[in-house]
Amino acid sequence: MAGRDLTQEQTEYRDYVRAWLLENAPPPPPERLPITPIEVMTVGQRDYLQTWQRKCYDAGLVGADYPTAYGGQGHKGFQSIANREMNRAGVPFLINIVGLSMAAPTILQHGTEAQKQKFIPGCLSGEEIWCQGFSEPTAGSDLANQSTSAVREGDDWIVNGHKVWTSLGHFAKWMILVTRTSKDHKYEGLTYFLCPIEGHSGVSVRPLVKITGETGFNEVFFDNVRIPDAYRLDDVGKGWTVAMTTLLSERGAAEGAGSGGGEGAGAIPKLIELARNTLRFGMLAADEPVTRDAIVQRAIVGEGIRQNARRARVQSLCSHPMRLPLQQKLSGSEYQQDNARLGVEIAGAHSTLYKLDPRAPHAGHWPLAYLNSYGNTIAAGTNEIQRNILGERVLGLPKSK
Amino acid sequence: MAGRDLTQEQTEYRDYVRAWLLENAPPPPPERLPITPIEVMTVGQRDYLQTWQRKCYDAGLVGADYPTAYGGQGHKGFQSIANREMNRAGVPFLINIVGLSMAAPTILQHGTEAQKQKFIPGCLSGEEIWCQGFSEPTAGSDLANQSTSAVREGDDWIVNGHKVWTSLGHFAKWMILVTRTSKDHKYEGLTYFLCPIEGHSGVSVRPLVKITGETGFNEVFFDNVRIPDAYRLDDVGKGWTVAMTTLLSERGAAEGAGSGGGEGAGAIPKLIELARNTLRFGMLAADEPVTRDAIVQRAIVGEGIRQNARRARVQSLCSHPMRLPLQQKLSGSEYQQDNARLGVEIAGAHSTLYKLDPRAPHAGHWPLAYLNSYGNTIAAGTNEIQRNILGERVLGLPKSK
Amino acid sequence: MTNVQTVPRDFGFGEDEAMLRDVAKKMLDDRLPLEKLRSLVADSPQPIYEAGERTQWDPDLWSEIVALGWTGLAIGEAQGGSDISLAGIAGMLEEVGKHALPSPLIPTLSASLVLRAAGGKNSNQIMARIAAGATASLALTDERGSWEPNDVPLTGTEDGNVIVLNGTARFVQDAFKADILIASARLGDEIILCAVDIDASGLSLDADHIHDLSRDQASAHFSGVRVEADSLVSREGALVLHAAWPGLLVLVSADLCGASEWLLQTTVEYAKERVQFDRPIGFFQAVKHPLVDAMVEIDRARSLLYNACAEIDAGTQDSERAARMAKSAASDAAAFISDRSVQLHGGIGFTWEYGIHIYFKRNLHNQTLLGDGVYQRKKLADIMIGPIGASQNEMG
Amino acid sequence: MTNVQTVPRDFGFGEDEAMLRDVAKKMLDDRLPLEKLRSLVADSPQPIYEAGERTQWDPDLWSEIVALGWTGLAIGEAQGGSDISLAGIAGMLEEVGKHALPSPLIPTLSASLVLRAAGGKNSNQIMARIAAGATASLALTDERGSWEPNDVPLTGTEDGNVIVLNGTARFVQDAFKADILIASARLGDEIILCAVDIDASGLSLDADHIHDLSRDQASAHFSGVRVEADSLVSREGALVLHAAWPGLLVLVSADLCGASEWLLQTTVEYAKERVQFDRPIGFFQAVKHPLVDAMVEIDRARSLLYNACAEIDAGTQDSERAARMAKSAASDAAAFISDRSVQLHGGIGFTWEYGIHIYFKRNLHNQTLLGDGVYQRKKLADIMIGPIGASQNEMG
Repeated sequence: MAGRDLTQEQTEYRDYVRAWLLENAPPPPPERLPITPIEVMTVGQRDYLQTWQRKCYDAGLVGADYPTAYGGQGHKGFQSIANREMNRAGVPFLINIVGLSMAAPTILQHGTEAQKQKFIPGCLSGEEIWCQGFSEPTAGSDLANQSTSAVREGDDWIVNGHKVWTSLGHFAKWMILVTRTSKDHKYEGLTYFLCPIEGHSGVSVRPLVKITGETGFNEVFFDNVRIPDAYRLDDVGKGWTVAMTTLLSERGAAEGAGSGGGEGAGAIPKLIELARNTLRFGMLAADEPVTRDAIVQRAIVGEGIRQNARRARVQSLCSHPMRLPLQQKLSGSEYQQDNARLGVEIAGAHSTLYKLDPRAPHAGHWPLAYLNSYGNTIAAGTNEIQRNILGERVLGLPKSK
Repeated sequence: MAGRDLTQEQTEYRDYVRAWLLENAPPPPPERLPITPIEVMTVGQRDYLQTWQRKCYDAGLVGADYPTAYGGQGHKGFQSIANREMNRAGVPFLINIVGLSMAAPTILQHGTEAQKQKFIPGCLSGEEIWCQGFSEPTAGSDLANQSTSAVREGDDWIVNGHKVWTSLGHFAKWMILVTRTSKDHKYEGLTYFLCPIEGHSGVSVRPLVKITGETGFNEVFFDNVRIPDAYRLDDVGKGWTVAMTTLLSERGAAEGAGSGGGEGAGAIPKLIELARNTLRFGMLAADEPVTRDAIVQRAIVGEGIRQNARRARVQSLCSHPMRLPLQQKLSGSEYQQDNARLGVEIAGAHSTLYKLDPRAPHAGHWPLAYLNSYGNTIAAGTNEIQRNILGERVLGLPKSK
Repeated sequence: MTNVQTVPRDFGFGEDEAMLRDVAKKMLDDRLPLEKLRSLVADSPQPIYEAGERTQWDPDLWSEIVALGWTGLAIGEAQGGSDISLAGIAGMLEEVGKHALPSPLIPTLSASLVLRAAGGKNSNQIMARIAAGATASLALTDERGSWEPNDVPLTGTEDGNVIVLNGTARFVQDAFKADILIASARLGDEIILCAVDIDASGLSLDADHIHDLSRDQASAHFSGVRVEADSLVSREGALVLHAAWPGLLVLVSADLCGASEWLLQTTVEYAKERVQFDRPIGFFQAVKHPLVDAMVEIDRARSLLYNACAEIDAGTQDSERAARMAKSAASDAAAFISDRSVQLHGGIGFTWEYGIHIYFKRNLHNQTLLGDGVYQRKKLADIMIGPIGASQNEMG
Repeated sequence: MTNVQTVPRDFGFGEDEAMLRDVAKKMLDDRLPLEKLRSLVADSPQPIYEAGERTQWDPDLWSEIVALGWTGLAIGEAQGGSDISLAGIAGMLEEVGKHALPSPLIPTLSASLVLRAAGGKNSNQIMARIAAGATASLALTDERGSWEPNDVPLTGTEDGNVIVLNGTARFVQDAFKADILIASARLGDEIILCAVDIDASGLSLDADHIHDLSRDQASAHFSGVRVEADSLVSREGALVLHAAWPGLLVLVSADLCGASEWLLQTTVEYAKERVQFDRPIGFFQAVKHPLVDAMVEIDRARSLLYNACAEIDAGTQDSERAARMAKSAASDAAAFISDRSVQLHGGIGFTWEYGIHIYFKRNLHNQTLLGDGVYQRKKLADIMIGPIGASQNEMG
């Protein structure tokens, strides 16, 4: 279904990417990879994925539309092609998801020339892994309710506080950090920093364990952490505005600097394969009409989400510029959750088995994917918040807060 | 399933009611009866149903647990038996639903001795049909937002305003009426009256047409309507409290003075009959597994609602006295709506046919029942309000208003 | 529309398509505002629901539509049509749905798609008549209301080079507005398609009494209707209908998407104005979130709709899958917003005066037309998973 | 429990039943508060999910439970049991579910119900052992995880009056806590039920690695296990299992109802305390209404549960229908509140430290055990509508 009415140049690029992905398919991972980057746990996984992203970057599959001055290729409309092809090829995902989908676009829009040159190349190559410092114990969905403080001291800022839900924090060199620089205004009291993490004095990262028993996200404590003012992104008091740029980029308003790969794309074929190899109610699940109906329901939603992304680029078929982009996180995360739940139901008694068990279908994918799916329906603004945002920004209904 | 561990007396009463209903099954109605009392449109329907209620009343099937001083039989635990038997027998419903389920219980709790003697007997016999004056154009769900005013003038009150959603208003002799007697307090500014309707000077009743094209509910306009103070129920400013008694009675907290009959009970057999006589996807709908699953889902909900009513009387299995009673209106109305929607789906192309069409399955029941089902999910506090009430009163969550 | 070409990334929805859609919007906004629609089809329930009369429509408005060439949109230029893409037609039909237009437009376009799939001299002549302003409808459904093209309602017998049709076609859409019926009949072991003029001798219409106020529906009784050779559209009816079917699904889906978007926006506006508990009800998440969920469903349905158009326009193998996905999503999205729009309007949404019910009933009718979501998914399962039983061998 | 009597209007849940339930509540509140449960089964994920060890349970607590006589509740007084109604057992098991008690209680009660349905001298002797404190579990499920009693996992062959069992029984619940297995095997064209001591020669257990932290599950390999005549429970296994099945469904449903009510109340408490946007999140209808919907589902499941108990206690024909309705409703209610409790807790609900996941996983396991909602409804359709094909003749 890919590659429609592309320019000559884009068609050549697509063919190049396809060929490259065929020739350069990575070796099997040393250990089972998680389903998404935010579940990367081990150094082995990290090294493998970092090497892979670097390889894609060198081949021009990442940052294709970014200015060459910041380590990109300076093209137009190439990245979405690369993303699609990486998805189709079913290669591993790009590990630096926070850097690519949040940090880079935000820095590109709000950063100084020096900041763009310093930070963006490492985002794209994956050499410098980024994490996000937005959530706090008392400010989960309520982003503006930040209490982590930053106080000016000469050319530096002194940061104290506590961030949670920090995916990739244990591997991150940098964090996009929202702090409170004034208690007088809820929104205008926020300021946005690019904060060193790895080995930075006063920063301690404590891994949190997920309901699956896996690690992958963290608490980060700031104890008189010193950040040079040169790492402040945009003006003091502009933190809320900058954070909105970040969240809109993440929610897919932009195609981002690169994405794709991972298991998401293949959910339906995987469900069908499961159904063809599982007995349910004395027949193959693939022959059981209620199961068939459920699988097709999932497939229709998935195709609808894919076609939304396509329609989002056809202006004359979009009544409101943010109507489709803002749905992406909501629909995508619930789509994955419902797929996994259905897989668990189809697997029946075998869904009780953990990935360690040799009899677990698809190496234990379904129950694990189901449990992990809540990471995506909760993180980066719960889906309840997503519905508020859509109701208020797109439908124009009064604010619920 | 009926008649479990009854007292000797109750068993005899049940047997008597059964026998009576067998011997006294009413003649076929002169015209098609609506599905519920709030849809009674024509004088023919009214006369037929009023005669039937009178007959049941004279036989002791209505008001069985009410004091003899107010026209009842003075028994204990008889009415629920009569209701169950009337349901089982599939006889017509009792037309004076507002009188039986709202007016009588409220007057019994808040009325003076004189009021009880004057008003309750006519509620029970059905000779005096009641309607409800709670909803206003600007106070649908927001009951406390009443603007219909009552001003004291000597021994009378002068009422001006506009009520909507008044089922049976066009046949009613009396209305339970909530008015505003003070603008200073939202809740304490309300007063509750028993207001004459039929032929009363200044009262005009205008039928509203429903989306089905049927009438059955009304607007009622009050133009300097004079009500004697003797018709005020409970103290001035107690209207909110009295109205709550009314709504709780209606929501089934009490078994009421009598109910039952009508089509509600037989929804599942009717769906199965439809499925056995409808081809769907080249096979009988009754053989189509997705349809079978859907019908059984409905049946489980229906049985669950019935068993809730049973469990509500077993105190040691109820954590909160209002937990089950307050669910009745929410669950019941959505149960009927979902049943009707499923019937429409099963009927397929034939669901396009209106009751006038000889080829319409079940004389056009399903699409008509579906459209009318919104009357019950909207009236007497929309189901959104029901969920607030349950969340706040039973679960103790903070008020949403 | 039948020769394979690459599927355009933008669904083939370009400037011409946008212009057609915008013209349709402006024209229907002017000529059929809600007030007009209500007085036209829902002035009083009595004539329709008690006296059993057919609902009104606006022949003058229809003449303008014909003059604008909408009836020829799906017809080749050689036959006097404008041969626009299905994507363009869908855009126009979304506006038709938004205005709940009572008209024979969709049945006529449906007939055109069948004739176009049939091709040949006879079909071209009939298409030329349609392009010139004749209206048409399909008579393909039997009493069971089966949506399988092979369950034909009529039987044919040959009498020289005349074919004689007998039987009754049910659920014929807007039959009383049609000049020509395209009927399917079994002739021996063939399925044939014939064009029959509505005034042909032996053909009589019997109006259905229906809920939907924005169309008519009828049973068409054929008793010894004689079809001349030049009215025989195809002797390969099964193939033709299979080829045309995705297009038929798309036409109804487009109407559903349009009507559903109207219900969404109308309910959103009401939620901004209606005040309860001292706030506009849209403040409450019990109102806001269902409306968001409805928007999400409608958007997926619209995207699937234009994808289906693009696949059909390109004549790809994927057309049926894409079209059934669109109809399934559009039917379910319509069911949900129809339900929420009555519920969230509260008392007023339940009244006849307020126009919501016109759209509610039009959607309810279109949801079942050509098969509801469950039916489409059953067909999709056969395509995507394989027929029941096909997987047996894979069980290791 | 087998002789038919009238079904009490109060489900037979009287003072004795209430007292048993209250004792269970108090005892488990004292001995297994959430803190204790977490340190017991979820101190660290490493041993279970990486080293593959079995989860811990509390044998001391179990001794107290045995001392309280819970293992003999379903056993007749002649065998030293207390022969309480299933309604009473369900009340106690709701408390067990609310505390996610890791123990062989439900498997042991399940075995008792099967033995009781079998009756006879051998069964009575085994029930006497159970009433005296022996634990048991059922070995009835094959590798496919079929919940049809006739799909037996083992084969038997006769050797004199000894029966030799071979094969592997899968998904044996809390096998590592059981002293006795009640296994089903095919012997010629009979289905037999045998009692096998866990240390019988030729019997070996293989632990499953499972998500649920509050139980163990195993494959039981039978290679030439010799069953003496006095351990043959029944030669009419199909009949016995059919008779016992509704009771087995009820036991799991009661646990589901209890665990789901715990999740509801825990999430409600969190929603009252957790402040976002300057309000407790329970203020927001996006939190409040799903919790209400969960309550409504749980209440219907509970009512269906006690109805099923009453029907089974009275030995009515309606037992299977009532029990499958209860399991379907309880499984679906559990799925919904498990989902909402993690979602509405937000970040913290996704963490290992916060106990929610223990209940989530226990529910997920119980939802599928003996068949999920879809499966129960499939069986119910056969009962209520008739087998597929049975309606053909009714088509006019």
